[in-house]
Amino acid sequence: MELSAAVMKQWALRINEKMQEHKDKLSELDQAIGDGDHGHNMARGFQEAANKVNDSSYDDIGTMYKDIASTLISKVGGASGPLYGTAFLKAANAWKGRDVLDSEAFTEGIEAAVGGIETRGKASFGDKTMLDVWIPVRDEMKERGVDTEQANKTAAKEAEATIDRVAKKGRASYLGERSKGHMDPGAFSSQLVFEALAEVYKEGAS
Amino acid sequence: MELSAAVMKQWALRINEKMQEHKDKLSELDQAIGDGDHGHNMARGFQEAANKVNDSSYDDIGTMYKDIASTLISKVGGASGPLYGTAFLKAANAWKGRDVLDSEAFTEGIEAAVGGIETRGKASFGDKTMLDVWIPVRDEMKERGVDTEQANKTAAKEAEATIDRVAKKGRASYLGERSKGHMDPGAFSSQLVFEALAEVYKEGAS
Amino acid sequence: MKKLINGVDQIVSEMVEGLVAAHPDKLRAIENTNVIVRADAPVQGKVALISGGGSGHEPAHAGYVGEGLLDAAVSGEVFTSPTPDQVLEAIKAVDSGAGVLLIVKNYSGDVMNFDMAADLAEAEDITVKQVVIRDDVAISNPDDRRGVAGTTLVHMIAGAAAAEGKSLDEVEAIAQGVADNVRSMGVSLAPCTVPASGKPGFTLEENEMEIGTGIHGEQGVERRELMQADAVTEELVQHVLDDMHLNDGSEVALMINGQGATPLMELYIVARKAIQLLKDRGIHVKKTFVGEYMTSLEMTGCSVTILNLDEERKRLLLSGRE
Amino acid sequence: MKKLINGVDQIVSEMVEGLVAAHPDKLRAIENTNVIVRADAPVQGKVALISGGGSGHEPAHAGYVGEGLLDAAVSGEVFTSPTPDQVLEAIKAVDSGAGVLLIVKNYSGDVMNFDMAADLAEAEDITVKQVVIRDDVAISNPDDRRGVAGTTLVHMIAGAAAAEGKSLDEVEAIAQGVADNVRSMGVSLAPCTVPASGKPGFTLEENEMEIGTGIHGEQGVERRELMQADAVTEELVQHVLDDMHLNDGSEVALMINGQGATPLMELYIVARKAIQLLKDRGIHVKKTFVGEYMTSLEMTGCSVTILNLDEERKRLLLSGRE
Ligand SMILES: Nc1ncnc2c1ncn2[C@@H]1O[C@H](COP(=O)(O)OP(=O)(O)O)[C@@H](O)[C@H]1O
Ligand SMILES: Nc1ncnc2c1ncn2[C@@H]1O[C@H](COP(=O)(O)OP(=O)(O)O)[C@@H](O)[C@H]1O
Ligand SMILES: [Mg+2]
Ligand SMILES: [Mg+2]
Ligand SMILES: [Mg+2]
Ligand SMILES: [Mg+2]
Repeated sequence: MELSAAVMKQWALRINEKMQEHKDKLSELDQAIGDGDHGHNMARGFQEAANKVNDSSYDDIGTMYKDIASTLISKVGGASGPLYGTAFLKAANAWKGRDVLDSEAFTEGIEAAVGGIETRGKASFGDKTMLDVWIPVRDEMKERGVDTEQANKTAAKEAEATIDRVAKKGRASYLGERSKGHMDPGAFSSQLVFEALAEVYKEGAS
Repeated sequence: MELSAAVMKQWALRINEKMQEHKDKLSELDQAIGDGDHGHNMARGFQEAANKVNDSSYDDIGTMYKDIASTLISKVGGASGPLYGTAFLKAANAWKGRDVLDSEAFTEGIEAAVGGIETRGKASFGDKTMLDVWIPVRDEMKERGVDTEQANKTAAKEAEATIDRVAKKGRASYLGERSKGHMDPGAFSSQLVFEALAEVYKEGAS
Repeated sequence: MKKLINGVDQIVSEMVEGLVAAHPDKLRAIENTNVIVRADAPVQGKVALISGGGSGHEPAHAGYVGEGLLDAAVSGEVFTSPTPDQVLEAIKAVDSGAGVLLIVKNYSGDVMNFDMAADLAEAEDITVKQVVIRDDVAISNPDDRRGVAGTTLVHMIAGAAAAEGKSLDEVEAIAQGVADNVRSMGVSLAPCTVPASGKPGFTLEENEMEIGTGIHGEQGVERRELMQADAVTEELVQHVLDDMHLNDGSEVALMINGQGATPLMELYIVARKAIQLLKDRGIHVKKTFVGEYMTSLEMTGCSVTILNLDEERKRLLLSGRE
Repeated sequence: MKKLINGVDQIVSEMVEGLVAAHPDKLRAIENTNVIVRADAPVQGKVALISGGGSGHEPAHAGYVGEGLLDAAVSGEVFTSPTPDQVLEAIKAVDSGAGVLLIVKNYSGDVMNFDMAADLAEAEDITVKQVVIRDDVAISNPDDRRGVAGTTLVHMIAGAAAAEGKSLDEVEAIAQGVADNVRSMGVSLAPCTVPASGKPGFTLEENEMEIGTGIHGEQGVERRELMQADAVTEELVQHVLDDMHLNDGSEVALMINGQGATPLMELYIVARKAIQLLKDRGIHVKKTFVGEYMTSLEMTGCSVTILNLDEERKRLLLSGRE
C-alpha cells in the first residue's frame, strides 16, 4: 500500500466533493441534535481547502496537509473547525518531508490526528462524536495496516452505531437522552472522509 | 310613540347583550380592515355601562345616559370610545330632565348624537364609518318620526351598504381601495344599537 | 396564540407593574391607572411631556419615561388608545405649573382621546398643548398620515429641550419642528397576533410582504413580492426622501426601527444600505438609531425614519438621551 | 424563510458593515475580518476585554463594544464560533500592553477556537487570560453548562473594572467572580430559522414549549405543555435559585432576557413575577435588566438570569454601563 502526493491531493479534493454533495444531509443531522450548521461548516471549509490545494503545487505531503489544516482552522469555526483542523495539522506533522506514504507512515498520521482530536475536544470513544468513527478506524489500521476499503466499511458501520448512543460531548450532549435515535453529524462527515480515501486509492491504483 | 325611562334602561342593557353576542364578529370585521379590537372595545365598554345602569336607579333619562356616556368615554378608548361616548353624551344633554321621551324628544337626542359624532370624528356620510348608519337613521326620524322597526331596517341596510365603500376615515382608510369588500365594524355595531332599540320598544309596548 | 401572559385582561396592568417593579428608582405608576410617571414627577419649573397610545409598541411609550425624555406615558389596551380620564391623570401628576405638552400620534382614536383629555385639563386650569405626529409617508394625504416610529425622535428632542428649561411655547415649537421634518415608511414580512383576538392580523405567503404598514399590526398599503434587504431598503428610503426636501449637504438623523420579531442583525443590514443610499445623495447622517423603538408586538419587519436636522434639533438630539 | 437579508453568505459581513456605518464615532472594523473594535482601540494602559461567538445573538456581542464595556467583539457565522485567526486579530488590535481578557461561553466550539487564539497570541508575547461562562443551569453537570445571557453581565462588570484601570489579574478575578455567581435558565415557545438551513430548527405544537433552551436555536432539555407566564417564571426562577446559595438579605441583579421575537411587554410580565418571587424569599434585587441582551435570532421565549452580588460586583454594576 502506497499513497502518492498525487493521490493525497485527490483525497482532499474528493473529501470536498463529498461534503458539497452531502451538505444538506449533514446540516439536517445537525439540526436534529445540534444547531444545523455542520454541512455548511464542512462545505465552506473543505471548499477553501480544495481551492488552496488546487492553487498550489506540493511535493511534500506534510506541507500540503498543513495548508489544508490551516485553511480549515481559519475558515470553519464552530466545534468541527478546530477538530478537523487539529486532526489534519497533527497528521501533517507526521507526514512532514514525505512525497509518498506507505502503510506505516499513513497510519502514524491518522494516529496523530486522533490524538489531536482527543486533546482538543476531550471526548472519548462512545461519546457520540466524530471520534466514534476515527478511533476504530485508527485501531484497525494499527493492527492490520492500511486497507482503505476496510476503513471505509468500518467508518460507515461506526457512524451508524452513533445513532443509538447518548451524546456526551458537543451541543448534542445538551439534549441528554433526546439525542438518541439520530446519527452524529460529525461521525457522518468523518465517514465521508474515509469513503473519499477508499475511492481515490482505488482510482489511483487502477 | 313613547319611550319610558324603563324602556330606555332596557335599551342600554340590550345594546350590551348584543355587543357581547357579536363581539367576535365585530372584531373579525375590524381585523379585516382595522386592528381587530372593535368587538372587545364595545363589549368592554357596554358591559361597564350596563353594570353602571344596573347599580343605579334613574328617573331622569338624561342623567342615565350621561352616566352611560361617561362610562363609555372612560372604559372604551380607541376611536369608538370617544365617538359612542360623545354620541350618548350629546343625546343625554337633549334628554335632560325627562322621564319619558316622545318621538320628537327622542329624535332630538339622536340628532344631537349624530352632531357629536360628526364634530368629534370629522367624517361625513359615505366615509365608511358608523356615521353611514347613524345619518340615514336620523334623517328618517326627522322626516317621519320615530319608527323603531324602520330604524332597525334602515340601519341594517346602511351597514350592509358600507361593504362596497372605500374608507375615508379611521384606520380602514389606510388601506385605501383594499378596504372595499368588507363591512365597517363601527357601522355594524351601530346597526346593533338600533336593533336593540326595536326589540326593547316592541317588548315594552307589548 | 403562544404568549408569555397570564390572561388577556391583565396584560397591560401586569406590564405596568413589571415596569415599575423593575425600575423603582426611575418610575412610578399612578394607582388604578396604566399611567407611568417619572418617580420624581412633577419636576418643578420644567415643562412636562406626555406621550401614549395603545400598548404593544414597547419600549414606546413607557420606556421613554425618564430624565431628559418623557414625564409620563399613558398605556391603553393593546393597540387601543387610552381613555381621556387616564390621560388627565397623567397630566395632573406631571404638571408643575410650567405646562404640559401632549405628544399624540395621528390616529383617530389617539387624537380624539387626547383632545378630550386636554379639554378636561383646561377646565382644571392646566395649560396643555398638543403636537400631532404624522410621519408615515405610506399614506399619501399628509393630513391623514399616521404617527409611527418618528414619534420617538420627538420624545428625545422635545425631552432634551424641556430638560434645558425651555418654556411650553418653545418646547411645543421644537416638537412641532420635529414633527414637520420627520418621515417614515415601514415594511412587514409577517403579522402579529393581538392577544384579545388570538389570531394573526392577516396572512402572508412565504414570498409576500406588506409595504407601508403602520404600527398596529394592520396590513400595509400594498402587498408585494418579497425582495432582498437592499431592494426593500431602497424602496423605503426612496419613498421617504421623495417626501422631503433634502439637498446635497443636508444633515439628518436616521432610524431603522424593528417591528418586534426582526433580529437586530437584519436591522443592521438594512441600516448599512440606508446609510449608503443617503451618502450617495450627499446627505450627512449625523446620528443613526438601529433597534426597537416603536414595535407592533411580534410583527416581523422594520421601518425607516429620516429626520431633517436644523442646528437646534441636531444639538438637542446629539446631547440628549435615547 | 423570510428574512431581511441579501444572501446567506453576506449576512455577517453586511451586519458588521452596518454596525460600523451606524456608529462610526464608536466602532471600527478590522479589515477582512468580522472583528469590531472600539474606535479608539487600543486604549493605553487599560486591560482589553474581548467577547465573541457565533452571530445571531445581537446585541451580543458587538453591541457591547464601547467605553466601559468590551474593547472588541468577534463574530462568527450564524451560531458558529469564530475562527482562531479572527480572535487573534482582535487580540492584536486591542492589546495596549496591559493584557487581554477573553470572555468565552462554554461551548465546545467557542472554547476550542478561543483557546487556539490564546495560544497564538502567547506566541506573539501578548498576555491573554480567559474566563469561561457556564451559567445555564438547564444542564445539570456544572462543567458542561453552556454560557448564555449571564455572559452580558460579565461584559458590564468586568468592563467597568477594566475602565477603572484595574490590572489583568484583578479584572480576571472579578470576571471569574461574576461567572461563578451567575445562573440562567431559558424557555422557548417557538424556534428560529438559521439562514443557512432555511428551515426552523424544530417544530412545536400550539400548546408546547421547550424548557431549558440554549442560545443557538436548539431544543431545550425537555418539552412541556405551555403554561401561563407566572407559572413559567416560577419554574425558571426556582430552577435558578436551587443552584444558588442565597439567603434572606442576599443582594442580586436580575435579567429577563428576550430571545428575539418576544415582545418587551411579555418580558415585563415575566419580570413582575420574578421580582415578586425574589421579594417573597427576602432577596433584594438591586438592579433589573429587561430586554434583549443575548438573543437567538427570532426565537420566541426568554431566560431568567440571577447574579449574586457582593459589594464589588454591586458597585461596578451600578456605576457601569449597560
Ligand atoms: N468535544 C468534541 N470532541 C469531538 N468531537 C466533537 C466535540 N464537540 C463536537 N464534536 C463534533 O462536532 C460536530 C459538530 O460540528 P459543527 O456542527 O460543525 O459545530 P458546532 O457544534 O459548533 O455547531 C459533532 O457532530 C461532533 O461530531
Ligand atoms: N373619524 C371617525 N368618524 C366616525 N367614525 C369613526 C371615525 N374613526 C373611526 N370610526 C369608527 O370607529 C370604528 C373602529 O372602532 P375601534 O376599532 O373600536 O377603534 P380603533 O379604530 O381605534 O381600533 C370604525 O369601524 C368606524 O366606524
Ligand atoms: Mg453545528
Ligand atoms: Mg379597531
Ligand atoms: Mg384599536
Ligand atoms: Mg454551530
